[in-house]
Amino acid sequence: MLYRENGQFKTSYAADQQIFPIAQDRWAILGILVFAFVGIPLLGDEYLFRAILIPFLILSLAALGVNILVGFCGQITLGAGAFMAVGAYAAYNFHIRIEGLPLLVSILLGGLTSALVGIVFGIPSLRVRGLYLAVATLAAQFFTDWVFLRIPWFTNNASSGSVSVSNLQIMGWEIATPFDKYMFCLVWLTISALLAKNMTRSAIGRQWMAIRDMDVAAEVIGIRPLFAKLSAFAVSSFFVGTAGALWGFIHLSVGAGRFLGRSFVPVAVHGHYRRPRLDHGQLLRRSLHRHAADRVEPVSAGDRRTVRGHDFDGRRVACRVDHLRLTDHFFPDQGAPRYRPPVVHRQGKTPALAISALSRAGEPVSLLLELLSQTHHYYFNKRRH
Amino acid sequence: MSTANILLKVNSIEVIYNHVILVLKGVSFSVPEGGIVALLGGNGAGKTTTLRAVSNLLRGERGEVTKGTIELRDERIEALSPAQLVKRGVIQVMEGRHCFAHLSIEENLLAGAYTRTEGKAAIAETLEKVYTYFPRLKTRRTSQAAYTSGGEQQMCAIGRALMANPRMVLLDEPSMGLAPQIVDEVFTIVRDLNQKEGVTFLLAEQNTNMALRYADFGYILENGRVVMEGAASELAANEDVKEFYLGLSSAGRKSFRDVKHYRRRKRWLS
Amino acid sequence: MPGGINGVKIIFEECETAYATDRGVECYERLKGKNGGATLFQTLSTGATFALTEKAPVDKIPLITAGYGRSESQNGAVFTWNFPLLGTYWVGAEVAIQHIAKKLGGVANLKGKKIALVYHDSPYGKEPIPVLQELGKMHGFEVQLLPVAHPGVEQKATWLQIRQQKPDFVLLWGWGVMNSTALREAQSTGYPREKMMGIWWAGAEPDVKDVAEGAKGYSAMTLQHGAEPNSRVVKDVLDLVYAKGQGTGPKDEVGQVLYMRGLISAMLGVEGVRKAQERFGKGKVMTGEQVRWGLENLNLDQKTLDNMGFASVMRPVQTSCLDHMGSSWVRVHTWNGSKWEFTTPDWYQADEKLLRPTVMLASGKYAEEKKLKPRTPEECKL
Amino acid sequence: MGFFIETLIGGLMAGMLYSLVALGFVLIYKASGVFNFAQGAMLLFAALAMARFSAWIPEWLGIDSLWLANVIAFFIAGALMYLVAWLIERLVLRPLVNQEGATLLMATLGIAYVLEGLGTSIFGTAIYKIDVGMPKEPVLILEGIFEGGLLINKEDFVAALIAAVLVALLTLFFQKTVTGRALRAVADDHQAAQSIGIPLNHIWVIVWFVAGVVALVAGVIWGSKLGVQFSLATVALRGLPVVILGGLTSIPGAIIGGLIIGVGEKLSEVYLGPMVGGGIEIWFAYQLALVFLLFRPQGLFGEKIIDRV
Repeated sequence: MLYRENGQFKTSYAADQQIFPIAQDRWAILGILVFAFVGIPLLGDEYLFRAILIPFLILSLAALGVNILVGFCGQITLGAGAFMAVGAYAAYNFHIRIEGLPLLVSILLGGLTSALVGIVFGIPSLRVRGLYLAVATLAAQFFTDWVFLRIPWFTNNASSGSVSVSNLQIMGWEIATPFDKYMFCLVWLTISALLAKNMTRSAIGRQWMAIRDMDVAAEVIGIRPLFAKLSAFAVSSFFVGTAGALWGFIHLSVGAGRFLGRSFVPVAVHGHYRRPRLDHGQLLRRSLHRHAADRVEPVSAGDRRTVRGHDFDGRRVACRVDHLRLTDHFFPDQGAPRYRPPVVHRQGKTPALAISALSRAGEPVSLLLELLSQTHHYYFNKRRH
Repeated sequence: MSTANILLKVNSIEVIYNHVILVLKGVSFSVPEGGIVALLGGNGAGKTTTLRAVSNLLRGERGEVTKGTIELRDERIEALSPAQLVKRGVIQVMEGRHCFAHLSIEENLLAGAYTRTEGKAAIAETLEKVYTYFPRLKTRRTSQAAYTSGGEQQMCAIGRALMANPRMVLLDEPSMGLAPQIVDEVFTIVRDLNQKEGVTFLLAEQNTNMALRYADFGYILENGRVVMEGAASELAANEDVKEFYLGLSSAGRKSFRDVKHYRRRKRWLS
Repeated sequence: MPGGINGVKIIFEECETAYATDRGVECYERLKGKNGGATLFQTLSTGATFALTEKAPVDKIPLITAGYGRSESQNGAVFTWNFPLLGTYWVGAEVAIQHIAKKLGGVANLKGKKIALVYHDSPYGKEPIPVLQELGKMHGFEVQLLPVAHPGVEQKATWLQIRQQKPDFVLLWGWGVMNSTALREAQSTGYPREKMMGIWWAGAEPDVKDVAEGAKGYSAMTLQHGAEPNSRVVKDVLDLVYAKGQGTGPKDEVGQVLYMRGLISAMLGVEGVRKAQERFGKGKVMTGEQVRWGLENLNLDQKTLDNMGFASVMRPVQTSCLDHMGSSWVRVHTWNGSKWEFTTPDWYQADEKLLRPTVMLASGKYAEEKKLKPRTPEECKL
Repeated sequence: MGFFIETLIGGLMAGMLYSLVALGFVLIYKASGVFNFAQGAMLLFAALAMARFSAWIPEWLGIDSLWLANVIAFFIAGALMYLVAWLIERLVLRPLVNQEGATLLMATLGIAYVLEGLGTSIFGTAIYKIDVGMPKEPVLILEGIFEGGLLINKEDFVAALIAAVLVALLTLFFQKTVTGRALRAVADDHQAAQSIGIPLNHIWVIVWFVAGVVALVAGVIWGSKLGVQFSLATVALRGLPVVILGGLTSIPGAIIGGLIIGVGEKLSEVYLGPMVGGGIEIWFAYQLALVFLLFRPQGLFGEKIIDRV
């Protein structure tokens, strides 16, 4: 981290709840957007667009999806390639089987189909956790590969399993040149990122994070794991699916099932775990060169610090834990909550969290009160604006 | 405190996490051979960090001692690994017990003897000794640590540390999450060990009341600094300590909402 | 001797695709515009060929897929930019059945036989299926399909099935490590290697070398050439390139089956450009479109081939606008435990009368699907 | 009936080999809490080293005996695996101490790419062979009882035997030795182990080395079966359903899991495969593991995930 939020005080709920509460973040994002929309079109040549930037944008979109599932909901998945394939083939089938279906609708339908499939493959997550789940999601990968290879209907009986669509256009805008494709993907990614960011700031986003930090504890305070986990799977698969559809329509053809996707898994997952630590991140990026991981660098997931919950919301978790300890301290003889959830240790291990928690340690509110006030802040805020 | 028999001397250490977060801002204290010294203070005061700095477990947390010295019998120990420190007789019992959940109680204890090289007989002897101090552990010796109660786990953690035959034990919040009776039991055993085996204890506690009852000497930490020190009995009698750490004041119990309370407290935190 | 093709220097780029279609396509996209635009592509992968078949017409770049790729792309009227020169997998499959019939002592004896196809579960492996099924219907033998998932290191179940079903012959449409694994499994389940035949991708040295004696008796359909260490062109390569230390691969691989495949593919590309230059101007850089004309009008007779050093390596190739294949000759070679040997009689020719309708049907279907209008003979003359 | 038993035996023997691969995962996970995606790459690397050195050593030293060359090559490859373990500890695990499981998982992905790249650039990309004198020809037994007899693949049989012995040794090592207990202690709680003086770095080198040796043995067996080349690394994919079925932390789990997966996928491919077009064994193995997981989320023999709120 090059900067911190020290000294940036908020005086209203609105200021506290905005998308990027830290000024540097706002300016950085704005800068990147301006550069992407204005700078690159001025600088880039056709080769850059086609070979690097377009796949970069599409894989960023996939990484965004994986980020939601892994980073925000804590459900480790290795099946992203499968959902890309599902999205791609679904969008293709909608597009060719329904005469005159607009491109945008096809892609969205592809994403929705992928979301449905994602829910199905997300069901094991209700019981299976952690690395077991990660490996189990590979089942989705192998199964979808097999299905697309084996059932000719999905590929419109193309004996190779390879399909593609030509003459892409949206409301008269013919997406033909690499530049058009780049702009289309960029707009799509920007909107998706905004949607995702807002979703993670909302009630459902907080549910995901609670599940991530400790699902049993989240369940105890009334979050339904069924809804939270499956919604994360659905939303994640939607984004990954649209990425697959874009890959199939805009970038390349929808390749033979087996070869599509599998190599994106590390890229997409890597996209999320982009910088767990500088040296480690560099090691990964270098070694992932073959998978063109360099392309998944800056824009993608919006929030780079979610990996370990260092962000805005992660801080809250640490904070409410701290309140428990504080209560403990204020009522030493009353046997007030003495049993601290293990989450204390998990979060407490992150010194940054501990410190940020310190800055808030002034208000002695217990866990439930804090949660109530959180939701209250949220709704209060929403009503006012 | 006389300087003749100082076992551990910590001299204005500064600890920084992640290269940016300053947690200890010059903490100094010393522990005499055979004593029980308590580090007291609220959350985030730096008690655990201090203990970790001594036992060199900081590195795993991305923290480092950037200034000051830590001396064990006049030997600088900041650069040693935890394993080397254990061999020198200093061992930490971590906050939250940290038993090896899937090992049996006895395996937990035996694992504590990893650094010992005197052979099986000596280790078996120590094991018996631990069982005499913690008879409860003997009855649970074959059960998986994860399935024992919090108190048993705390005992297991302390017993495990004893298996290394230490001269000094750094005990981090032994009372955490335990029922008052169990806390009493644990502290009694700590005092026994101190008196009968001559083990030195450095104790970090939030439960000020309990800690001051058993310790000889205490330091109060706030915001990474030592703000007050003194013999345990003196501290327990101090008005400010009574109010801020024992929840008592001359006027009896008070609401924490009391504005004056905060104002007075502020002086401490500057 | 001037360098290049009539003095035009060749620039070539290569990508390691690890047989992954998406990487092949990515490579194509990356390179097609480089250095003023690519003149032609050699995909060396059936999967990539399928994916590029629709892109090539847009970019107007011919794809040379010598001995692999899409079998129905022989029909140049529909697949205007694909050139499966020297034969396709359908040719290979048809000859395999001819060879088996010969072993059995006549086509009539095929009746009631069981032939298993152990194939790489990919576009490549699936290519021969329609022709084999067609032939099965015609001659009354049964085709048993046994797909093997990529990369093919796990075939125990496949060979258990073979042991149970006891097919009379096994055709191997494998790739890479799948081939040697298949041969090893055949050995350890006791299936006679003499009854196994592979396509040329499964009939090169790396496929059998490490199985050595275990693969003895196994044979493969080469689309024309096999291992040709004694041919003049190989000697030329060794003298003119390797002797100067300019060789790129291991020297002992020169002249092996896969080396020859690459060499011939390169030669065909160069000859296509040369032919195009004859019409559009010698010493000029040819565009993709011009080279397509060249490739459609290739006429490498035996004399030309002999002059280039390909005597006894390959037979004449003559393409046309409607026939992008140019030759349907096949040889069968057999592994003797240490090297490939051609079986006698040497040459087989695929039955064009038999294959042509299948080609027309499949390509017609493709044209219909993609709403393409096949070229008429008149258009071809342009 | 004879065929069914043959399939069953084939599945069991294939399963034993899967177990060997799975064992590598289990060992490392148990002791360092890392789900090691680089296991396949380690296997490939070890097999490459073994294949190349067994070919080079007769050249260098002028040894005629294939047996001796193999033994020397095995030890050189073993030493290389020790070096790899040491480097991984030094360069990856140490800086990442105390990170979350997923972060470490990603790091092992990185290790996998580095090892694959390194292995092929040092040892070359051709297909090499390992010839340790495995019997190749099959034998037929019980010809009197079943028509046509039961076909036993001798190579698989020997391989299964080796795997079984290795597993037995490892179990003893983990349960009975001081180092084994320390390994298990580290597996449970890094920090606590550190606090009582168990040197983590040392333990990790040991455990990655042990996993490296397991990878080497598996690499020799698979390499002698399939030839040593790039896709040997994908063999590890067959080990994944095994570990989640058997439990990430259980050595017996890896064995039983391997047998179940081996038998399950062979039976499915042979009996169900033809109905749906074949090629189902890979995903069937994963689905099978998934079904088991639904009943026991920690795998058949995995240690119970213990949560207290």
